[in-house]
Formats: sequence, C-alpha cells, structure tokens
Amino acid sequence: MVVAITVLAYVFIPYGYNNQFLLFNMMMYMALAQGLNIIYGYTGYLPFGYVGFFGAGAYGSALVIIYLHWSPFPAVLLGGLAAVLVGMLLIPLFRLSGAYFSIANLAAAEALYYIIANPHLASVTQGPYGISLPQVYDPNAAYWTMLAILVFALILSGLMRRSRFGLALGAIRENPVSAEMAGVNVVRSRAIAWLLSAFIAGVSGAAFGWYISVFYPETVFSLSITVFAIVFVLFGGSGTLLGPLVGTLVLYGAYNYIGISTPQYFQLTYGLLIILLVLFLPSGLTSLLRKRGIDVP
Amino acid sequence: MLRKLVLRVVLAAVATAVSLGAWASPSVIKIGTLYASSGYFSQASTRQYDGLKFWVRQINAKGGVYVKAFGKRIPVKLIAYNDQSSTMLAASLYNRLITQDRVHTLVADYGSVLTSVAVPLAQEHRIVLFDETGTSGKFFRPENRNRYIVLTGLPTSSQWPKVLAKFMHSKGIRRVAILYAANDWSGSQAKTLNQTLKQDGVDVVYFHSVPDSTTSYSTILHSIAEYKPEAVAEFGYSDNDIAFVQDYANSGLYFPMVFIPNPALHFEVVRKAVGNKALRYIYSYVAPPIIRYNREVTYGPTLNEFKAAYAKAGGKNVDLSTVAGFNTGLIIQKALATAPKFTQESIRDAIDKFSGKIFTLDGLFKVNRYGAQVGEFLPVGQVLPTKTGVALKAVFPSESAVAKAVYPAPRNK
Amino acid sequence: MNLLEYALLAGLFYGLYFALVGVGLNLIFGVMRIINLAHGDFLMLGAYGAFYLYHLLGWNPLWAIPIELVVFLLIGLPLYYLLVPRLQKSGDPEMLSFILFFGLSQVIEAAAVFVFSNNQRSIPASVFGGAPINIAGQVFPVSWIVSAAVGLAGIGLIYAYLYHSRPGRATRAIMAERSEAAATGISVNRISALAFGIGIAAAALAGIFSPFMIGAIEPSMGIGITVISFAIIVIGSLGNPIGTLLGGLIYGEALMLMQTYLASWSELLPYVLLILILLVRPTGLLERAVRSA
Amino acid sequence: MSPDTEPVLEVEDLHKHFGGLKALDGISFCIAPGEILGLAGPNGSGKTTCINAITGVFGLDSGAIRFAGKTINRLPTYRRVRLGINRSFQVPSPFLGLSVMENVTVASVYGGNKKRDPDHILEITGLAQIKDRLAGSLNSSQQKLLDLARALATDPRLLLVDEIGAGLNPNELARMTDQLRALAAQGIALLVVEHLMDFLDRVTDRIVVMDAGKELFSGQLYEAAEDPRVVEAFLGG
Repeated sequence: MVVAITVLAYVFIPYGYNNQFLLFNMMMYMALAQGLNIIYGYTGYLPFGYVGFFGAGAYGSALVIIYLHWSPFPAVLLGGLAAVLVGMLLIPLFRLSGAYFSIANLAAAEALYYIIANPHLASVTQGPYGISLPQVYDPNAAYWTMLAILVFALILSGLMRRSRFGLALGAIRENPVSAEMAGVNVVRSRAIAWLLSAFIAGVSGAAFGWYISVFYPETVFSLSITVFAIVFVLFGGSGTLLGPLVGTLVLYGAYNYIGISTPQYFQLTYGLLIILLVLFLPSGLTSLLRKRGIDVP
Repeated sequence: MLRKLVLRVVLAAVATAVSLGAWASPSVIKIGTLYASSGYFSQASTRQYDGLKFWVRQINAKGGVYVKAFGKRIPVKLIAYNDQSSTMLAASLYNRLITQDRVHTLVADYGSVLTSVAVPLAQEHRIVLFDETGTSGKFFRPENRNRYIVLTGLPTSSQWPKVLAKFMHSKGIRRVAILYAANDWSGSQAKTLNQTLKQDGVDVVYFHSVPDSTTSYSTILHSIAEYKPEAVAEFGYSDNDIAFVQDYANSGLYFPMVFIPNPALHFEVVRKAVGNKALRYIYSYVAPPIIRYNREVTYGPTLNEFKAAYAKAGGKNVDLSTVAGFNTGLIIQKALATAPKFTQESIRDAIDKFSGKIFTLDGLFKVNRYGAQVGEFLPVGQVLPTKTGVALKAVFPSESAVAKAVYPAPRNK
Repeated sequence: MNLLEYALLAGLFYGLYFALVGVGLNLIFGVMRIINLAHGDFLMLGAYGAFYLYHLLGWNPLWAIPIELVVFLLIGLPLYYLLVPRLQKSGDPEMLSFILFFGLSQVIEAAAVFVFSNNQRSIPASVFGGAPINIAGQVFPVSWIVSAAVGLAGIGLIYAYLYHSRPGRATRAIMAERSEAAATGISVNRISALAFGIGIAAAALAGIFSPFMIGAIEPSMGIGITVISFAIIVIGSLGNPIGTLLGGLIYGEALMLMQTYLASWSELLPYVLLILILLVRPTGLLERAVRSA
Repeated sequence: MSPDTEPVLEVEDLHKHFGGLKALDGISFCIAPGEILGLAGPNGSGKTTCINAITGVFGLDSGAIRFAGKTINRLPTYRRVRLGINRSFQVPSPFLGLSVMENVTVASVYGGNKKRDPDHILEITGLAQIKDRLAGSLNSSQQKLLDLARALATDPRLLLVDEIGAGLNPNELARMTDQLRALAAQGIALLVVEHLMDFLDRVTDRIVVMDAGKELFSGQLYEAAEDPRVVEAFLGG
C-alpha cells in the first residue's frame, strides 16, 4: 500500500512538476532513510559514517563506467557491491557499542574520503579532480533507476518488519545477549542487516553519481548526507516503514521551500529540531500515532 | 520503457514550445543564477553575485538589455537562489531555474565545484551556461562536445601558472619547490607549473600535495627547506594560503621567492588574516581589479569607471569576484546585442563571432570552440611595501608591470 | 636527522597543545558518559572570543584566558541543567546524548555564521612578540611555545583539581561509580555541572590558541576538531582526563612525523588511529596502569 | 550405563581467568536428564561464570564441556541454544521493546525446535493473559517468568537457572519451585544456581558448593550444612 502510493507519486508527479532533480533527491533521501532505518531502526546501531557507502557506491560505479566502459545499470549494481565490500571491511566495528561504533564509523567514512581524494591515487580515482561521466549522461534513466531502488528499499524495510528476520533484529536491538539465548545468530543477522543497509546506500550513491554525472569527492562524501538521513529517520520515527518516508517528505520538502528563501535559518532550525526531538519525542512523529493506538506500518 | 517514451515525448513538446516561443518577444529576459550565502564558497560567491546584480541594475536603468532578435531593449529579471555552497542543493536549484523558471540565460555560481553540476544540465537542456569562474579544465574537453558553456572570466586554471613559470625562468631560478592542496583547482595549477618548469629546464626539487584541510605548514616548510629551493610555490584555497604564509613568517626559514595564488583573488581577506608584515614580498598572480584595464577597454566601462560607479551605488570592496560577476553581465549583453535570433544556438554562435574582438575591464575576451577562455592571462605580482601598508603590484611580464620585482626577497623583512 | 629532530620537537609542542584540546571532552565523558559532539564548536567560540578581543580592543590573547574561563564556565553550568539531567533519565543516554549534542553543534555553528559571518579570521602569530626561539638547535615560533605551555598548564590545573580538591575528589568518585557516589551523599548533579562547565571552558581555552596551532578560525571548524579530540582521548583512554596528555602527545608526534615524511596522507591520521585503537584496545593505552594506581 | 542415566552435561576441569583473577579454577561436575543439581557458593565464587562458560559467553582457558556426549567448547552461544542448552538470567533480560508474545516467538522460531507452540509455553508459565503487553511494562516477577518462558520456547534439554528465587515473595517462590520440579519431571536437566540454601533445599537433593572457582563440596544438601569448609566459606564470605 505504502509502496504503491509512493511509486504512483513518483511516476506521475514529473508530468505536472518539472524539477526532476528535486524529486530525484527526495527519492534518494527516502531510500537512504530506509537504508539507515534497517541498521539503526532495527538493530540500534547508528552509523554516523553512512555517507561512506554512498560515496563508495558513486565511485565504484563511476570507475567501472570510465575504465571498463560498463553500461550504467550493471555499474549501479556494482556500486552497491562496492558499498557492501566496504561494509564487510567495517564489520569488526560491531565489537564496539553505541556511540563508539558511530564515531568509528564516521572516522572510517572520512578515511575513505581522504583515500579517494588523495592525488597519489589520481590515476585510479581521479583524486581531487573529480569524476565526469558525459558518456552515460541520461537523467531520465537515472530517475527511473532511483525509483526502482526506492521500491527495493521500501519492500526490504517492509519485509523486515513482518518477517522472522525482522523479529530477530528487534531482539538484537533490545538485548543482544538474550537474543543469542533465543538462538539468534547475532553476529550474522547484524552483518546481513548492515550489508543490506550498505547496499542501499551504495546503489543510491551510484544512481546519484549517474544522475548528476559530474561530481567531486566532497560532493558524495558530504557529512550532510548522513545528517539529513538521520534527521529524517528520527523525525519520522525509526523502526517503522512509514516514519522515514514521512520524515523525508516533511523535512526535505520544508528544506526546499522554506530553506531556499531563508536558508540562513535552516541549519539553526535543524539543530534545534534535533535537540527538541531527543528531549521530547525520541521515537519520532509516528510514535504520536502509536500512542493513540493507531498501528503504524 | 513506455513511461520513458511518454516522458521523451513530453520533453520534446516542451522543447518545441520553448523554441517556438522564442520568436515572440518576452516581456522580460530572465537570467537565472545561484549564489552561496553560507558555507565554503560564500565569501567569493556573494561578491560575484553582487557584481552581476550591479550589472542588472545598471542595464535596467537604461531600460533593459538590447536584444537584436527583437530590435528593442527588454528589461532583465534576475532569478537567484541560494545554494549554501552545497553541490547537491545547487544541482536541484539549477534544475529549477531551467525547468520551472524557464530562464533564458543561465549563469553559474562561483568556482568549479558549484559550477560542475550545472555543466551537464545545461548541455542536456541545450541552454548556454555562462560560467563565471568555474575554471576546471574538464568542463571544456573537446570530447565533451559541449557547445553550451562559455567561460566568461579567467582562463582555465591549468593556464594560470604559465606566466609564473616564465618569470621564474627569467630570474634564473634553478630549483623550485611546489606544494599544493589536494583539490581540482590547486592541483591543476601545480601540475602545469611543474610541467612548464621542467620543459624550461628548471629543476622541480619538491612536488607534493597536502590534504585540502591542511592548516599547519611548519613541519612541511622545514622538509621543503631541506631541498634548498630558490622559489617555493604553494597552491591552495585561501585558508591554506593564510596558514602557509603565517607559518612561513614564523618559521625563521628563508626562501628567495614565495608564491601563493589567493592574494590575486581576494587580497584584503588574506591581508587581514595574516597581517602586512607576513605578506611582504610574497608573490601572487595579479588579476583585475588589481591589474587595471582602462586604456585597452573596448566594451563596457573601464575598471576605474566601474569602481567609481560601484562605489557610488554603495558597493564596497571590489575584488576579482565582483569584476567577474559584472563582466559576465557584459558578455551576456554583447551576446544578446549581436545574436540575430533569440535562440541558445544563435547566442552561442554570436559569442564565437565576437570572441577575441572585445576587451572588457576583465581583459581580452576570447573563447575557443568548447567555451574555454584563452584570451585572458594572469601576470605575476608581488606584495610590496607602500606608504600606508602593502599592495600587490604587477611585476611581470614587462608590458603589464607597474613595479619592479624585488628578487631575491630581503632577508630580514 | 635534522628534520627528524625538528619533527619530534614540533610534535612535543603540538602534543601538549592537543592534550588541552581533548581534555574537556574527556572530562565530560568520564563524569557523565556523554559524548559532547559540540566540543569543537565551543573551541571555535573560544577562538572567536580571542579574535574579537584582539581585533576590537587590541588585547593580547593571553588576556582572553581568564575572561573566557569565567564566561564559558558560566555558559556550561545552565546548559548542563537544561540538557543533561533530562537525558540521563532516558532509556539510552549515551546514544541519545550523542545525537542531541550533534544538534547543539549545528545550532552553534549556524549561530556563529550569523554573528561572525563566514569569513576566515586569524590572529597574527606575531602578537607574542618578535623572533622565533631557538631550542636544541631548532627554531620554533614563540606562539607554539606559548600554546604548548598553556596546554601543559591547563592539564596540570585539571590534575590538581581532580586530585587535590574536595569537588575534584567527588568528581573522581562519580567517574568510578556514579550510583555509589550518589549513595555516599555526593551531590552528583552539582559536581557534574561543574565538570561540564570546566570541560567547556577547557575547550574554549584551547580555542584561544587555535589560530596558531590549528589554522584560520571559521564557524564550520568544529566538527573536525571534535573528531580529532575524540581520537586523542580514545588513544589516551576514555574517561581518564590525565590520560589525554599521552593521547595528545602520541597524536602530535604522529602528525608531525607524517607531515615530514608522508605529508599527503597526514589527514588520514586521526581517523586511522581512532579506528585502530578502538578495535585493538577500546579501553585506551593507559587504562591498565591507571586502574592499578 | 543405560541411556537414561548417561549425563546430559559433563563439565571437566574448567579454568578461566580475567586479568589476575581466577574465576574458574578446575571445577568439574555432571548432570543427568531430569536431575536437579544445585550450585551454591558465596558471592563471587564463580557460579555465574560457570553458567556463562556453559552457554558460551566467553571461551575457556582450558577444560572441556560435553553436552549429550559432544564437546561444545568452541560452539557459539546460539548453536548451543539450538542443541538444547538455555538459561534464565539473574537480572531478567527480556526484550523490553517487544511484546510478551514476540519475546517467546523469537525463541521458538530461532531456538531450534518449531514444535514448541508459543501459546502453549505462555499457558504453562501463566503469561497467556498478558501476551500482548510490552515486556518493558511487566513487573519483575513477571519478567522472570518471561525469561523462563523464552528459555523453554527453545525446547531445552538443559536449563541453567541463575538466582531465580531472589526477590520473589513466598507465594511466588512456591509456584516457582513447583514449576522447576515439573520441568525436571519432563526430563529436563536443571542446574539451579542459588546462594539461598533454603530455596535449594526445596528443589534439589544434590548440590555442588563452589568457592574461588573451585569445588568445595559435592554431595547431599544435608551433608553440606554439616561440612565445616562449607560453613566457613559462607560465614567467612
């Protein structure tokens, strides 16, 4: 139901509304928010360096397009795999708890950024000079690809909520020791959620790189991408399918309509919003509905 | 696939409508641009935006810009959004300018990073992008086959250090150290200087990059000193330059020549941050307004006239970005005044026709087929003491020079 | 050889200074188990304070020290009561505080853009007077030596506070076991508020010298400094303010050696150090020794 | 030996140290199906460490743990759970954010044996009435029952019960005693860790008394009360 409405919206809005990139970004953030939700909402680990997967995906796909002349669709998938690879390298970080995990993950994303942007690797990654993909530029195709990614993310997230795997993740989030005592393979379940989450960010990054076709390392490793995704999830309510969608719709919409006329207030508003959310509504908008006994998908 | 087809048809219909509409004269000429009021590029971007705004005000005071295709003056409406130095937001806003506001002319924000996202968009939507200061070479590669971009101001950044290399050669400098921050703009200058010097037979004894965010150079300066260079060139953004010069001044080290690029772009910012003393005898490029094109100017106001008018209108602190913004307005003005048809293609062809034939306060305007600026060049300047403090003065080549270079720099400055 | 000596000495000065940069974050973490992600932003505010005192009133940055210590202590106390007790009642204070202070960091940064604009600012290093100083045959800027000395003094004062004053001893009791400290009649909130204020004041103090050691001041400098500080305190050992000294020194030396021999990779350093230490010894290098002491 | 009397669990000479502390120092014992073995000892004597070792929370320095004749030393916890080992926690640790039903369902789905119907488990533990409530909203004795229910949902052959009597009122204690006896009657082996002797007295005959990671005494409960070493350990501890 939620998925169907979303798809219909993104299929038909472009005919009436012209700023395709805004819609693209909206889809992208919805997918990223769902991806983040899979790891944060369902397992409780907050990856502050989530953008690292996004950047890995953008670069992974761009490099196979440039050097191996892949066509964009397989390249986007490869971008997802590149992010999964990075995710695998970071699995040892799960030995850390809570905020340590978050900070270490942030450090890892920054390290990846500095490696890619390093001029010594310019012959491989183009270093600080950035990527340009005029040969495959096709924003319409990238738009539909992003929609497919969003649908994938929504279905995945929806399945998580209903399936036994989602239940296991919930158990891990609540208490990893007891989860193990319930027979859940904590390490493997968490790793699967982590890699799925990385994959979504990776393909999103790859589609984004394809859509804009010219980008610099700082564009696709910008910390603000993580921040947006986190705020959208928190605002809407983590651990639900609807929460991140609503969060993105409301806040990203506001960002584009209020934010552009008076942007100087925006960072301030976002910051205050985060503070107020944590203090007064730590489970997000959807928790208001749930408190009234309304079941939120 | 069907949807894609439908979308294509719709797009084509829109494009047809736009080009048909091109024959009817619009009530205003819509110029769309972006600026950054916050973030990394805000300082230069707002100046550049101010320059463009000033041009709009001036031209509207005359009743609008003359459009040859309609044989009359039409008022200009500037539609500008704030991208906050974010490429992601910028991409969305360029999109909005093109697809929703349907601007007639698209002007990029400051610098290569914020320009980058507009380049493919403009090409896709077949609208000429007036690129003010996005000097990255990759926008202008022949293989892009992109006719929809024109670099109105400075040459591509890789061209900048060519005169610098000649200067070093002319002073008999044999050993040069090059240090650069890892970004497109700095890296391409460093690369060119390295290659040009090597062709001239000058030894590049040190050629290294540092991360973009480096702000502590003392240790690096000591490593450089080990190679005993006669000249050190550091390429970076202004905070790199500021830290580099400060650390050099405090290091107790001495090099006969030290070069940094940013005083040419915003001299006062650098001077205020590091103080007069540290900046003395440092070399940089010189560009308008420091280099004053007055006699040579064949189109638009001379630099002195511009400065006077700008000050009268309440503007202050004219720097290169201000001039670049204003100059873009001039190029648009000339293009509309000469293009026989009011279409993007006609405008672009008109630009090719007057390319190389007009000289503005920003220098000779000359672009190649792919829009890269090849007319302007950047002389070498040096920060020299004056009665009231310090000033950056052109010292090379001789036809641009207003002062004589002090080389080697005095030891106990 | 000459270069190596220079790098090692420079690393020493940097290390002492960076210990001061990190110590406030560590004190707050040790007492409240809260990661103050706005740490770097308080440092930035301290830097602007010194900048304006210098540029508007012509005051030497050294005068900024007493003023800022008082001002930031006074900012820290109410901020504590506003945010922290409420957080600690929640289900997951460590994670939520992490997000909350991130929000605070955004607010401070945005407000700083309003008030100070985006222009990069700096204080000329010549404010501490003349010629560079010659140490062991190497020449160093005076500003480095002053910054390092203040860094050392700052750590020393915090040591004295923790080990030789009554509230300091109570602070250590809370660090060891919060609930038991409360049971013995220590006013946990008051002592924590004080530690919070001191932590923020220490960040501001480090900020005064940031133009000489870190680079130009700008509103967005905070988050990067927070990450570096975090690396330093993790190396030294989390929750142990004195361990920060070791963390700072290791970071300073490593940074200078990297800059000398592998400059283009030096930016990776804090991140790689942080990940390695977290994975290999999450308790930090000093933990064992301090526990038995 | 007939299959019935073959021990379901054998621990042999377990050693584990943390830093300078010897938490387990050569403890050995075994339990037969349907048997209830008490594990007593003063605080810090290594009882809970013993449970953690058997469930695989950490690796051992040396020693062997055999379950149904198979050495399980190196298996991760969830594999041991699926083989049929489970426990309750000293401080009950249900999944606070999940409902009672979900708590039990997770265990019955992942714990290895799907034949255990969650509803049935809730019935026998007396939680059926509150199955839709969040575990976080239960009181502590209900949480203890839920902990037990979660363990039972994995169809265990060996149940390690850690200080389950603490904090229960006499009524609840009596019910818990019956419950444990009933489980043993079904053939489940129980290791009941308790430092309260009188609770042990009601559920078991045979006990092992630990001190400083070692076995101090092994035999009948009434004998233990007369053993001077045991008396000293409890009074001195």
